Amino acid sequence: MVGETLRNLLMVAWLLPLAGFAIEIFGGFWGKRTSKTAAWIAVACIGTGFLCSASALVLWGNSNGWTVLESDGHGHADAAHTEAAHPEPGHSEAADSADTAHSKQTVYSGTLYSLGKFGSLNVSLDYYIDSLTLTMFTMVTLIATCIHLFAIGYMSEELTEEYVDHHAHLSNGHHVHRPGRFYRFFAFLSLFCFSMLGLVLAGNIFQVFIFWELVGICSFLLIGFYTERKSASNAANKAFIMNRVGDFGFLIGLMVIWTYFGTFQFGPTSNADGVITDPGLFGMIHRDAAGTLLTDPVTGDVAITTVDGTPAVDGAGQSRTIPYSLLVVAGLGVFAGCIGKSAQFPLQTWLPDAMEGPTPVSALVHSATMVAAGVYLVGRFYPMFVQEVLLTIAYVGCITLFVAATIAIVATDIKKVLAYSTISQLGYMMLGLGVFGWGAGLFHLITHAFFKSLMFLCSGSVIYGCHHEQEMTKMGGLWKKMPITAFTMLVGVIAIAGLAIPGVIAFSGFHSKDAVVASALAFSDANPGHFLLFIMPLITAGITAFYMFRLWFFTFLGKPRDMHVYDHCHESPWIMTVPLLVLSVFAAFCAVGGEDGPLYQLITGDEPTHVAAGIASTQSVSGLTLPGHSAIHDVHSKAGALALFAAVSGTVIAYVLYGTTLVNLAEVKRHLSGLHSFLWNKWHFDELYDALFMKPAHIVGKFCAWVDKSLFDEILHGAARTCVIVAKWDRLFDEKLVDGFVNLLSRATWSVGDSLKVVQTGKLRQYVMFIVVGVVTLFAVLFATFPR
Amino acid sequence: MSGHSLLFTFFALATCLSAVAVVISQTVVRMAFWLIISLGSTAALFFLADADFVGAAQLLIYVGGTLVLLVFGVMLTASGPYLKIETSPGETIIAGMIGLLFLFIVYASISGVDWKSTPGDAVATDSPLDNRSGADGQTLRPVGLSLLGLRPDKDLSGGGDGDQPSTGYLLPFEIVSVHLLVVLIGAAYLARAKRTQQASAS
Amino acid sequence: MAAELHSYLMVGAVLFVCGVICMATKRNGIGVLMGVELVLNGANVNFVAFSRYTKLGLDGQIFSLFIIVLAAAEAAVALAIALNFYNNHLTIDVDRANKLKG
Amino acid sequence: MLLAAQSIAEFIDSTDAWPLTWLNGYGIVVAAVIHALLLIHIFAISPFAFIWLERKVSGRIQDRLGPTRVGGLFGWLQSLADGIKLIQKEDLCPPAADSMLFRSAPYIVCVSSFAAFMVLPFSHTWVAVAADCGLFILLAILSLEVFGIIMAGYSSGSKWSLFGGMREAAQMVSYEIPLALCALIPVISAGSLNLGEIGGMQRGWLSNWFMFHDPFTFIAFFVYFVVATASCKRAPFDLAEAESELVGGFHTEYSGMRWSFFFMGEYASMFAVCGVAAVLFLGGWNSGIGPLDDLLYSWRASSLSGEGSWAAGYLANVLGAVIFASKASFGVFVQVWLRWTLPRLRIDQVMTTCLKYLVPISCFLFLGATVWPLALQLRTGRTTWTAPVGDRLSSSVVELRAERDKSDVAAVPSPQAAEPEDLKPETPEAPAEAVPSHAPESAAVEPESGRDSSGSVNAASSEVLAGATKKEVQQ
Repeated sequence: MVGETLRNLLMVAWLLPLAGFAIEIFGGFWGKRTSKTAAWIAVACIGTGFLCSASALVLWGNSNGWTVLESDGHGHADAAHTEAAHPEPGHSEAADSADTAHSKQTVYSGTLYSLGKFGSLNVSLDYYIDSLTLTMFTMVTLIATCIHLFAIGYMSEELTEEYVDHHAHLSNGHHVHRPGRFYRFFAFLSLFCFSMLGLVLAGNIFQVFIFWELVGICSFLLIGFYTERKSASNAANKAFIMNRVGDFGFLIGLMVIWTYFGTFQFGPTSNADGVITDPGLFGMIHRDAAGTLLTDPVTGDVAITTVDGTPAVDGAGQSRTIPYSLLVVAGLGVFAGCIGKSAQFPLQTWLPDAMEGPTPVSALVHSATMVAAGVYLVGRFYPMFVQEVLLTIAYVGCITLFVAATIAIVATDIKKVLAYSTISQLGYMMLGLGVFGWGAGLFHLITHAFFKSLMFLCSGSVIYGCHHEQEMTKMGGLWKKMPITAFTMLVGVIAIAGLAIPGVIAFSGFHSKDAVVASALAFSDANPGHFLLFIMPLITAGITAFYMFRLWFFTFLGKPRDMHVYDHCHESPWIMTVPLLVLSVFAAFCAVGGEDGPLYQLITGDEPTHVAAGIASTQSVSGLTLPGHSAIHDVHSKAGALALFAAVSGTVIAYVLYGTTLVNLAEVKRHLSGLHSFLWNKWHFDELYDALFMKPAHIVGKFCAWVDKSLFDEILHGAARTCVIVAKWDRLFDEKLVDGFVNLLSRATWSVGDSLKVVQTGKLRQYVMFIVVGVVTLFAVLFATFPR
Repeated sequence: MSGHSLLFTFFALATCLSAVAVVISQTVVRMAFWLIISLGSTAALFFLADADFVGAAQLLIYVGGTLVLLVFGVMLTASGPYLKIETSPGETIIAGMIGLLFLFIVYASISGVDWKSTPGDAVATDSPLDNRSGADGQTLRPVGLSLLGLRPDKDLSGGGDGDQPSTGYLLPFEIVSVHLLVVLIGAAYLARAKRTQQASAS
Repeated sequence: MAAELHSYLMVGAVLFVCGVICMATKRNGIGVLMGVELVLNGANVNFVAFSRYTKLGLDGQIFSLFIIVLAAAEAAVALAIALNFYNNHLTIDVDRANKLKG
Repeated sequence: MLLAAQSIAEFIDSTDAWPLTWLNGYGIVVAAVIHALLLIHIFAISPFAFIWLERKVSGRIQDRLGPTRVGGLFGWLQSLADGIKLIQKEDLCPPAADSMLFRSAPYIVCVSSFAAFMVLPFSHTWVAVAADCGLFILLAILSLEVFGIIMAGYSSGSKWSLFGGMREAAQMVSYEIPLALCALIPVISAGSLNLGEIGGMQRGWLSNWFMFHDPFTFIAFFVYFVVATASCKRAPFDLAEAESELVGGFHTEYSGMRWSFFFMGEYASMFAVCGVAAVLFLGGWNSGIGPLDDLLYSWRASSLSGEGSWAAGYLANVLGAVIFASKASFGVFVQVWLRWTLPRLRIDQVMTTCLKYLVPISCFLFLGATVWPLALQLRTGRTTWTAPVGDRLSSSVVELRAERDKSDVAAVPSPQAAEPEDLKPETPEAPAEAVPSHAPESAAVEPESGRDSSGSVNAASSEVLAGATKKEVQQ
């Protein structure tokens, strides 16, 4: 029953934005573009969704007695945790009904609607509800509600019949005049919410893919919202194409999974009697208590298991296996999709360009939710990843976080800074997941969503207040003009920088980044060869603090650099500031308690089985040692201290450089001009891609054009010329010979008729006479010929 | 000379002379007059030839119908009283000569046939229309039956020259009926077309 | 009998020839029509005579009946044509109707 | 045949029982004499009587006496006196006239009117020409009259005459259609165009008259009378000679005897159409009283067979002629009555009446009369209410059967040897192959006989019928 209620609540929360989208996009009946009806419908939909999600969360917690929140402490987490929170994969209502009293059911899965069955492929809309799902639902709907509210204020300029776009120019130099698109914006936002929630709720990997694409489309629509601006439409295209590259890998992964597992579903499938017929993907990969994969004794391939953990056999009696290498390929494929979606190295370049969209879009789509979908999928699909894949994830995240952070140092566009910061933080999450810090990565996902959306909204507020001025070099001293914005922004900056007074107060970023860094430290301790995985995030923690405070100092402190901007600057209306305040509360305190706090416990409530204990190197194929909870806990305080130190250093440096006038910034820039320009040009990634892909494509294209022009065209022209010559001869033949014959005939006919027409006198009486004379002659001839 | 041949001579002469008069007359109405005499006399000849019904039909349709129609035509197309459209004398003479030649040829062919000795005993010794089936001009009933598809005057039961059953003249009768209807409509249309043209023109 | 048949045929011949000459000499369209009537009557006389004096029997009478009926139809149509002709040319002279002259 | 008055001639030639046997072989002469006498004395004088009648009637209608001087109190010699006066008048011919046509036109009118009497029977077998298609010939001859009028109108060289002639032509040609249709309705009931035969069928009580044969003939009588009045160009249809419009119409330019010929022709045709009405609708020479008719017929039969006195037969025929003449004269009287009672129509009204009303009505009546026997048979099993036609046909079938039985006793006919002329039809019981394959269908005769006989019986019965009617006519 609980499962059904949960399912229904989440379905309502999921489908309401779709209904809102339909009403907003098709219900043109409110007609006037100055009406805010669309916005309020969207807010109502997503707000109701938030209430549903929250009540679902509460219901879920009540049903299992909040066992996940019972903090066991990290030291003795293993036994109790694994058993209580992790019954066998493929936990279902029916299977669990007779389960032990201390182990309440926490995972619910099933089918919402079966789309069709093609052979053995069962395509359906499934749901998979566990603690992660519920947390994500609540987070997404909460943030989305805030951002919707904010957007009502931010997008109010669109509430007009004739909107003048100052950034788009016609060929004659005039600005583009177009009708306002207020309702369209909110329709797209609703569609996006629907897609994102569907992705989170999805119960099979194929469904995830569908909503994955839907999210991409919404992103495309929202980035290209100012479609008249060439930069906006280019950015939209870039985002979409970059995602396609990642999705290509995703599709490969899907094919491998389908070929070997024959199902897409995460959870088990049960028939009408409640008997489990299909264990689902997570049930097919079985790990023993030490985290070792069950392998086929003959071939050494990874065995695919049935519901009860024994190796499955196919119809021919052969046991079903999957080669280990293909398991790696499948994992890498799925992760490729995540790279694209979460803007990881090397596909990270689309995200800064995506800042062309309206700022609420940047806040919602490109910081809090959509880009987080990649991280979420890695977390969701965690049981399928083997160690090689995890290592790849870790390194990709490591590279990304460092590269993005360095670029953020020199960026001057306020939104670009935040964009690179987002990439960098996503790198942190990937790193955390890659180094076996499953809970840490997802923990950072949640906290980052709050404080990054807060900061984006703050930047939106600044931009709105400064009349769409985004360059930090023209700001400064805005503290007095917009105090609420400045204050809430400061909360966000402190949160992301990871500053804290240990034991007294710590904002959310401190806890989550701490967890990630601790996982990395544990990992590098266990595998000394991979020390970079700890060094880089540690350094980057300092860089993060540096560029975030640089942003805040640049914007709100100091003297106004551009008096024009300063004079016209003002604080945003309440509809924009209230979401800021709400979010700032969450940004500050959502992670209270750190890894013993409720949020972390909630997230890790349904942690994959093998995570808690870790995997020893002897059990690992590649020889890696994956740290368990206890290992991480051992190094936690050490890592926390190091990270805090780095952050404080970064903060101090930033203050010295930007908060005071002690250092001549131009001098510094001149000294480090090479580095600066390298960073300014974003590590020359765009140039690299240009040289790697665009130029070869151009060269091939030119060659093809040359072949076409000088080879095929010549052949064709020759054929045409031959035809013309032949036709000329043909024409001569036709005109002289055939026509001549026909004309001769007609002339002969004409002359004969001409000579005969004399007989046609046109006189009736003469005709009669002719007849009579003819008859007489005829009879005379007859009589003469046949005499009696 | 029996009464019958006397009458025949009288009416034959009337017929032929009136016909010649038709040719000679210059006025159309006089032509019509002589034509009436000629056709009426022909009807009398039909009566003499025991063809009562044909004679009556000749009177009713030809004399009473067709000729009245012709006179109508004369009156409607006359642009003055006693309209005369003269033919040149040369033409008349040539036509007369050729006509005489034609008559001679026809006479030669008529008299050239030996009606008694033609194969199949073409000339009956007496009228094939014997007493029962309509002698003395009582041919109304046989003609009517023929038009309905019955042939009381023919021996077609198999004793004659063939077994083929006779169908009479039912089909031609129907065809002629439809033909008459078509002519009626067609003539009405022809006479009407001009008026509508004028109406549209004006 | 043969003599009488002969006389009838001669009457028919005279009618026929008169009709033909009438058609050939009359310039009046109605006159031409009358010639046609005479020609048809000549044929009629022959048919009736054959009906009376040969084994042709009733067939001759019925043929002449059909001829009479068709002559009436022909007269009606020809008269309509003549009226149209008169309407177009304001004359009934058939010599004027030479548009088909070669 | 036309003038030979063959029926009378044959009658005289073939009678043996008569005292007049010395006349055998000279029948044609006697017949010619009788014919001439009839034509001159009765038909030619009757118009004079009608002219007198018209003057008297019109006088009475107009509340005056009419002619009173010549010939005593009733002025019955007035017409003769007029005739003498007209003969004396100068015979004028206008210079603009086409004299040949002008002079011959009255003859055409007069001759065609009087020639109609040739086929009109006055009593049983009292007819100049007992033609099988008598009615047809009569209508054909009457239709010739219009020619004379057109000629007169056209050749007078006067516009009044021309107008009158044209009007008359249009009117008469139009009215011929309903006239013929109405005349055909009793013909349908009778199944014959022979006027003598039609008259003979209406013997017996009044209900045997064709006027009372069925509703359609009843209406047809009145329609016929109206149309006949119009075709005689009598008022109210006398547009051809409307003196108020056209002076005198087609006879404006005529005078003297030629003028009177038109009127003699007119009155003759009046009598002719009324005579036709009498024969077709009003029982002809039959009195309408059953016993009296039977008595008269028995006189005729006995005199014919030589058993009774010839005088009785002759008397019977004279009585019949008187009855017929009085019926026809009454018709003429009614026409005269109408002339002085009703106003004249306009010419377009005359044409409208004919083409828009009388022709459709006649067509409807014709159709109804055709369907009537069928409908009646479905309801009652016989094709007529009262009229003798059905009975006559039935009795002829009975006779035929008796005859056939006799011949069956005599010899069994073989199909090959059977001649159609033999009047020996196949028995219905004969094997199917014995029936001639060309057997005509039963449509040839009335349904009574066709109902219970095979096709060959039908053919034979029609033959018998033809023979019987002919016999009767020759009686």
